[in-house]
Amino acid sequence: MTSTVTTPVRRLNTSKAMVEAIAQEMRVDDSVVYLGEDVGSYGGIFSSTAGLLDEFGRERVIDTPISETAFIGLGIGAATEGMRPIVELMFADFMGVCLDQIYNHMAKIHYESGGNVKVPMVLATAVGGGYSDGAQHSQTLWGTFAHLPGMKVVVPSNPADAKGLMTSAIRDDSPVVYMYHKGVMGLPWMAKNRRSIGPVPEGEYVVPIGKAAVAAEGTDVTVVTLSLSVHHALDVAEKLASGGISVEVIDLRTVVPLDREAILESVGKTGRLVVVDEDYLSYGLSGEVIASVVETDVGLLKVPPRRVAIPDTPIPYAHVLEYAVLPTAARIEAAVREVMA
Amino acid sequence: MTSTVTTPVRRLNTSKAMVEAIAQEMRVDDSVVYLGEDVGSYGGIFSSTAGLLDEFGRERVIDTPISETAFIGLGIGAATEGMRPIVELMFADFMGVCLDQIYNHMAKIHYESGGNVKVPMVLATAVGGGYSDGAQHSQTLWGTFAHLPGMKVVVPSNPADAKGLMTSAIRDDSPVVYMYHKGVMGLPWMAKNRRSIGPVPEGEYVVPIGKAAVAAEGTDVTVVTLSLSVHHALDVAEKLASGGISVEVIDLRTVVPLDREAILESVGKTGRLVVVDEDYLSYGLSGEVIASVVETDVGLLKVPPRRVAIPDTPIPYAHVLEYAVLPTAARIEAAVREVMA
Amino acid sequence: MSTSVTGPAPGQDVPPVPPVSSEAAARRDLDADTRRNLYATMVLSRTYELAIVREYHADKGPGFDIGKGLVPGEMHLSAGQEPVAAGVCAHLTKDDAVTATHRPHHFAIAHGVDLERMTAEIFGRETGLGRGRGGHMHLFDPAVHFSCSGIIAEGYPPALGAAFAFSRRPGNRIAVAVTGEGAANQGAFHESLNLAAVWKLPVVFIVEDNEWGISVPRTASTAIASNADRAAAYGIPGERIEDNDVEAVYEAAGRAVARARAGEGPSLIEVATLRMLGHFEGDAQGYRPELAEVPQHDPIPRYEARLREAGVLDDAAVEQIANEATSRVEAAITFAKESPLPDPAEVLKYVFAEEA
Amino acid sequence: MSTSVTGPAPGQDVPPVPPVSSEAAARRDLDADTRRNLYATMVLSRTYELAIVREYHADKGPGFDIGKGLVPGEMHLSAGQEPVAAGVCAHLTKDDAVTATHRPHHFAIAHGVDLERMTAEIFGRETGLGRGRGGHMHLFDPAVHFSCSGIIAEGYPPALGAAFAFSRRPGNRIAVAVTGEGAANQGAFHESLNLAAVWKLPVVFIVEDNEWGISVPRTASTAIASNADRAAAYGIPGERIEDNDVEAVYEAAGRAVARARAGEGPSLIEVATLRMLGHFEGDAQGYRPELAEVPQHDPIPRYEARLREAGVLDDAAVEQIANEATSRVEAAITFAKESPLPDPAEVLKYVFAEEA
Ligand SMILES: Cc1ncc(C[n+]2csc(CCOP(=O)(O)OP(=O)(O)O)c2C)c(N)n1
Ligand SMILES: Cc1ncc(C[n+]2csc(CCOP(=O)(O)OP(=O)(O)O)c2C)c(N)n1
Ligand SMILES: [Mg+2]
Ligand SMILES: [Mg+2]
Repeated sequence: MTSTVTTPVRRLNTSKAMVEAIAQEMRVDDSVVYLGEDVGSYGGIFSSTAGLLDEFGRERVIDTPISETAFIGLGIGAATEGMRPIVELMFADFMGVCLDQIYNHMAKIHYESGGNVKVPMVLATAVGGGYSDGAQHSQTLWGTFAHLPGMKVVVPSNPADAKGLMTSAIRDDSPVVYMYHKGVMGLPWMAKNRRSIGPVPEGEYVVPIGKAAVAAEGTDVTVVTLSLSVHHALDVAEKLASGGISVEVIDLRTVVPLDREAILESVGKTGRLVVVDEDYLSYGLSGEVIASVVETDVGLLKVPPRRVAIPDTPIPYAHVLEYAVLPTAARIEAAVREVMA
Repeated sequence: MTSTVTTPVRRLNTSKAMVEAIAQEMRVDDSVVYLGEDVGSYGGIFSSTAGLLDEFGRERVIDTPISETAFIGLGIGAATEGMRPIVELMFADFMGVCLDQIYNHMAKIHYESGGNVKVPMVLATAVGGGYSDGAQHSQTLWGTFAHLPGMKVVVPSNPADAKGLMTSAIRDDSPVVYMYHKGVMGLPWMAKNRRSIGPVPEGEYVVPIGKAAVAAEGTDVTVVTLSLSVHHALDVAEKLASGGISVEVIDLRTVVPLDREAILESVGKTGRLVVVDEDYLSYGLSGEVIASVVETDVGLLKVPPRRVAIPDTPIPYAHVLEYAVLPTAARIEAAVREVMA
Repeated sequence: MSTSVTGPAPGQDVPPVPPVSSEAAARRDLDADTRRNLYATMVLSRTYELAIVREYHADKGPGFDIGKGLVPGEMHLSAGQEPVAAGVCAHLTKDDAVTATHRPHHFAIAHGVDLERMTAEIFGRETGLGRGRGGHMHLFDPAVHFSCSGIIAEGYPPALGAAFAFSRRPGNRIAVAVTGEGAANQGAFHESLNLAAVWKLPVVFIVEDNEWGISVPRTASTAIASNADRAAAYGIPGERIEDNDVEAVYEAAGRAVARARAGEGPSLIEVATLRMLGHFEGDAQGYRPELAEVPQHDPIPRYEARLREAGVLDDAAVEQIANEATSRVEAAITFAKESPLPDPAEVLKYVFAEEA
Repeated sequence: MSTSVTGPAPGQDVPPVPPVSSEAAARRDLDADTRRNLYATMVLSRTYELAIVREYHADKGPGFDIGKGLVPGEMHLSAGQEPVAAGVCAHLTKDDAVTATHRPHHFAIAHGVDLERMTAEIFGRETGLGRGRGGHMHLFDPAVHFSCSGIIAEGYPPALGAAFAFSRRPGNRIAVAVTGEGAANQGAFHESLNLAAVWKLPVVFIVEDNEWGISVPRTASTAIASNADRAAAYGIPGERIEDNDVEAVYEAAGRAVARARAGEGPSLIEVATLRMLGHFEGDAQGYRPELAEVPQHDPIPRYEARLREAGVLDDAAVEQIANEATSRVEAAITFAKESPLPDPAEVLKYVFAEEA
């Protein structure tokens, strides 16, 4: 992608980029610690902390018991006392055992205290399916987190954003849920799109929370998406470009706060909208994006928008079934063709 | 409302209507039990079980320890073994301590078992604010439950529906989340709209799950809403009728499965849509309703739809603040006038 | 006591409170100042709550509408449980953290939360601790590291975090976490005790056993007679104080606080206490067979009598303490009532921290 | 044992397993049939898992792609932990319920889950227990009341429900709930033990202590050395079995099952066992210092040697058991492989129960 002859930009996979941001912040701020299950010698089940233990030691990279309510709550208490903990929930699917700390405490304390108490904490969590991990280990659930007020929610799709959003998340004075898709981490043991490895700026690198990116410019149809689905959408955009359909891909990058302007700007240009969401279809992100468009201007859309999402089923285990519910490139392409028809 | 001269229809408040359905089902099916905190001698904090202990005894109306994960899970296990438990989560706000049992177990077992295991259980829970109970005791959260697949979600707004939907919920072979708004129960110790007392059919009475009701017919604008907000919407409809605006009020009654046809039928007639939702604005019910309309036909709406919902803040305690975020009649009226302008 | 308390390890920073065995404590009286302070804290808390009762019910009518009046919403009062808060908080400074429950006033007062701003919060005013956004179950006073929560047992985990932060800084600050006996059957209780024990965090866990979780008696919710016996499940000391005895609480808390300050880890203390009022105001307590006897177990007159007998209090002292309490409480209520309401136009503020 | 086991109350329906003291048990051998069956169950389970390892890794390459092949996804194997399942399930009939964990095969096999349909499920086939929708962490066989779950400790609460339902019907059916030692620090563990104890539900709680929760050793997660000591927190019997000893498990489970069937309530048994493989397949276990010694602690050859010495097994018997296991396992795998894949067009089925 972008590289110059003289100083080639390093290419990292997403997990290394994420870890780089954490390490940089830990070096300059010793109130940053990383807590979670298997984040120490294992380096994170999805390599979210690989190498951190070696550099920072057991006082700052800390394996916890399997007690999510206790250790997320611990992160909250430490944050209100001035630390900047990063706490990992191994899979977002496990939110059910600890959601109270997350949504009734982490997310509400600042408001309930009238702004007098801050909770500068990052809740890092792995999301997504595609490798037959079944109904309890494949969910993205960003719609659930985003619906509940008081936490920012960021969802990087590529290495550079993973680094830049992690830097922002750690520095933010509000709680930030940082959701990394296993399929974008670039893990050696999982199928991956080539986009999970990419150029990552050296040194301090910040991607602002709340700003979407135009991942591909286009004029005919807007695909609004996020996380791993960005990769698929870009694949589709490349494919269809040769067939004369110009697809603009908006990578939301942040779910809360939602960059509605970026969506409107693109749809204002194309008049056609496909929302691609690896979360459940109903009562979630795809509906919100569509509503945000029409409540601004009911004339923006020339044709009915299409949603490509998990069709309100638990995520099935068998590969053939799972790929029937995931937002695959094939489903995205079909939706784009439908709005172009 | 509807009553004949010869046999006057009794008028009950919503809590009595709900209890009547439970009692009727308990009489005919001894696998129906009611479990929860303070459901025995207290009769339910919001009178969801008043009188049941006296009739059915401690073996069937059972106070639990404050261990929601354990006793909701117990309900699940009992349901898979052929019982039809009704389990009460005292406030929906407490979902955070037990959501795993609800969304990863209750809701997914049937699917994961390929249809071989049924979970015929009712999760009854109180929702809603308006009486200064603060950020952890005033939420409706139906958007969260509805987003997660595998559970039906019903939300009665009046006594008759409370009875009919409870009957259906108990008899349903799938898990049903039954959300009763404290403000529709007709409690003597809480402000209430007159609509929380109304005619309730005697004997067996079934309201089908999945069917919305036209609570008021109108031709100019459709207000899609549910639960306590139906009362406010009807108040607004009555008020505006004299001013020449004809408001159709759709009471969703069921959130999962959503009766999209009823919405489309009404909007097809009026071309104007206001969604009134006491849940949080973003990533929830209001977006879903709007998206459902435009993804069917982008020309149905003549003007941008409006949403009256909690504006993505935790629910504040002070009365003046709480009523600034609640979907009050005043806010509904303003929204209706806006789409009519 | 189920487990004996180990003394501070040699060479460690030993805190001022000397670890005394409970037998020794039983033999000798506390000093008069400490006893007077314990009494005065209890009186202040009680005075406060009686004023809240008065204000709360002043304008709920006709009938009782929970959402009406200057103080709307649920109101959980701690009258009768003052010995727990007074005895525990006597060992704390304002640098120590306390996480309390839905029934928070006695701990807030004993720990020195700003009475005016707390009252303003309860009255939903802009001058309140939470600018009217929190309410009585959500009181946050960062000046004394106080917080509380309406979700039972979920106040335990954040206390671990305060302790975790403290343990990485100079000083030997500690955190105190409070729940009721009903809440001790919630998962967060177990997870918190285990985690604090594994990491030897400086936390003192308090269980207020008032025998009721709303309408459910302890025997219907808890498999064993004493939550102190649960301490053994985490290898930490556990003590149960019977009879709502403020001095016994003081002694036990002294040991637990000393242990925490010495870096030896958490302890668990359960206190048999008394919920004198309903679960919340408006609760008719029809479920409560012993209701008629409740007033005679009021710990404050009982303690007063004991201190009079011991010569620590006389009429003048009692009156002075009562008067001071009344004037502080009424000043706080006046402050609250005279404070401005929050501006509804600012309702969207404080969802997120303002950017620096 | 932390708590002595009380015998069945007089006049109650006494189950076939006699409650024997552990000393008595130690003195006398189990009968040969029981021992042979315990061994055979362990061998069947191990044979099954070795075949799964073979099939799982057969087509993950080049390299290792977890999502590839006939058996994709996470694969948690129980090799080394067979003594727990064999010893416990020997006391159950197919009318008793078992709720297992993310590491479920040994319990599924010992409890008599349909091997062919379980295998078909693991292969994601329409003939599978869940028609390919569940996978290896979500095996439901209602014929033998078996289920499992991938969320640790969350299998405990549904076991209470099965026990609750059973306790209201004729017969003395029970439920067995399983977790690992890591999961014993999750809130659901605590809530479930307390609730089962308060309601005297017929449940036997099993903790498999394989010393690891993925990469975290027991000492870093658990404040005490034996989870059996946590039973006292609920007033129920707790026993810890050392050394992965299938017969000791059998004896202890016999007592606990008898107690449950007699209506005396739950018990807790922790077994010191061995995770012979990685947490899941593909786990290189770099964190595990004792890795090299693991194979020599394999409980199956050890038990085989003991039974040979006792004259219960000889070459012929061992061979016969091995052959039977192999043929059942290979038949199941063949059944799975030859079964049709689910139809993607039916992916929306089974979200809700079909209407009657
Ligand atoms: C998780 C959760 N479940 C239920 C409730 C409702 N609730 C509030 S207080 C209470 C009783 C608490 O009893 P206990 O812990 O003994 O405290 P007490 O009220 O006696 O001080 C209950 C059930 C809650 N707030 N949070
Ligand atoms: C609530 C929850 N947290 C974390 C996980 C991830 N996880 C799966 S297995 C496991 C380790 C479990 O250890 P243990 O209970 O000892 O069982 P073992 O794997 O050793 O059999 C973890 C952390 C999970 N599945 N559920
Ligand atoms: Mg209590
Ligand atoms: Mg383990």
